[in-house]
Amino acid sequence: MIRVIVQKDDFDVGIEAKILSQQSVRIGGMCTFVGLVRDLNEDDDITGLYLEHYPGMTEKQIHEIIMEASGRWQVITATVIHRVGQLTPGEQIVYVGVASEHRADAFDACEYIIDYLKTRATFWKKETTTLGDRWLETRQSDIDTAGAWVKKS
Amino acid sequence: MIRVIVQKDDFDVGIEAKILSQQSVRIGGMCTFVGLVRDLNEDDDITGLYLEHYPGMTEKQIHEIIMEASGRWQVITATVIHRVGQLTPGEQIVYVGVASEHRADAFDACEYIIDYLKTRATFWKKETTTLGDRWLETRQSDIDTAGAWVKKS
Amino acid sequence: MNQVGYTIKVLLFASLREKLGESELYLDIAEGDRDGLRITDVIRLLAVSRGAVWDDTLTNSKVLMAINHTMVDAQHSVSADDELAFYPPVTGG
Amino acid sequence: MNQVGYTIKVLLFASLREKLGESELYLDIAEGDRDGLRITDVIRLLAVSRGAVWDDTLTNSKVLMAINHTMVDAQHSVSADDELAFYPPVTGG
Repeated sequence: MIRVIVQKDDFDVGIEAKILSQQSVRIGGMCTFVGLVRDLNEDDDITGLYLEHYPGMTEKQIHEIIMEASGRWQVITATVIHRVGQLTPGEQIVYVGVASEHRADAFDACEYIIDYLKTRATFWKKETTTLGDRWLETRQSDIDTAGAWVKKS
Repeated sequence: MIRVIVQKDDFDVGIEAKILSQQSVRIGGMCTFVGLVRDLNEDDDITGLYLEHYPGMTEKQIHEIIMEASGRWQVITATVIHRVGQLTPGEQIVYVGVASEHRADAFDACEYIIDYLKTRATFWKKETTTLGDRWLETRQSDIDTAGAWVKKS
Repeated sequence: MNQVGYTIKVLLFASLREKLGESELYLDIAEGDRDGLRITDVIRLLAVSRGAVWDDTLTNSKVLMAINHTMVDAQHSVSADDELAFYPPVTGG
Repeated sequence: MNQVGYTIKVLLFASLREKLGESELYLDIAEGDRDGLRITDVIRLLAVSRGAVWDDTLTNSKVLMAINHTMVDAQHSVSADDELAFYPPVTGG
């Protein structure tokens, strides 16, 4: 089962883990990633982070990324939750959870999904810092990280 | 902060995620792995799994594995919880959580810890199946997976 | 016979939305402009009705485009009732 | 002067514990056996006091050993008050 959710509200990783793991008795391992708002980005003091997305397109893209991962690794269930709106440092931004029979598949699929989500899904972040607001630019390191999966294939 | 716990009781991944993430404002990502009791191991019907460990040595070994991971990747906080005693299919066995500034470090350290935990930490599993009880043997695939980290270094 | 009503829905996101001051608009395409209409033509029509800043902003090589939720390039054709979105490079996750 | 009391704590785990029927025992080492005592010697002493099955079981090449929570091989020396553990290959995680 694939779940893709874009929402303003926070999520509960405990509840999400239960939903992921209870889909099948074949599940042997779950790998999850949670992204958080840091306050040390590029040395300015981040006071907040505003997230915007493209309703409809974003969800479709995340579905596509999960389907790609499911084609490369054994994925029994996968969940992606991405928050939008105003967030403060320490808050959760994104949840990626993958359950599989074997742990290596769960790790690889989970990392693939977050890597591609960062470079392909239509989300935009604006940082509120003590120096003023600014829209973030795509990190070259994120583009390189996602590109590395192509070489691994 | 490093937490290593061996216990009979189940664990709550939601509570563990909060403990992991609230140690530092520098944390940008958390990768967690949860291992579960499957019921399809080698085609027999598993009715239960009994886990035994070597108190004192096991905890020391897990600490060592986490310290090795911390030397290779940036690890801000790490938690390992491993259950012992009688478990039934679908139950959680092991939790590995790693928080870091950057997601690649969190993924690599988390996978390193679970890979080495499977081949080095003094735990033993006995399966109760419809064909009778049997102590499990170390999987060659687990030995190979852990060995692959040496080549990557 | 004339096709009655030929409208493109245009969406703008993030820094483009803030710079151009609109998030969603409906552009009526005159009959003479409908044949072989491409995104580059839509940008030109937006600049005509709204000012040169639209052309300057949307022809920047970093601007990305999607039609009906699928990424395309500026040479892609546009049809009636299409949803055309302009947005900067993504920064989610 | 004699050293009074020279005892090794021996632990057995998992299939070894079940096969040999003991999980924890204290082995007193006679004065004449103390010098240069190795794990191989301890196994021999266990077989003398408890039966040949101990020797057969613990000299299997798959059996692992630890002294005071550190893995060692069968040639490792053993001292008074050491905790010596025998166990099969691990299967945790």
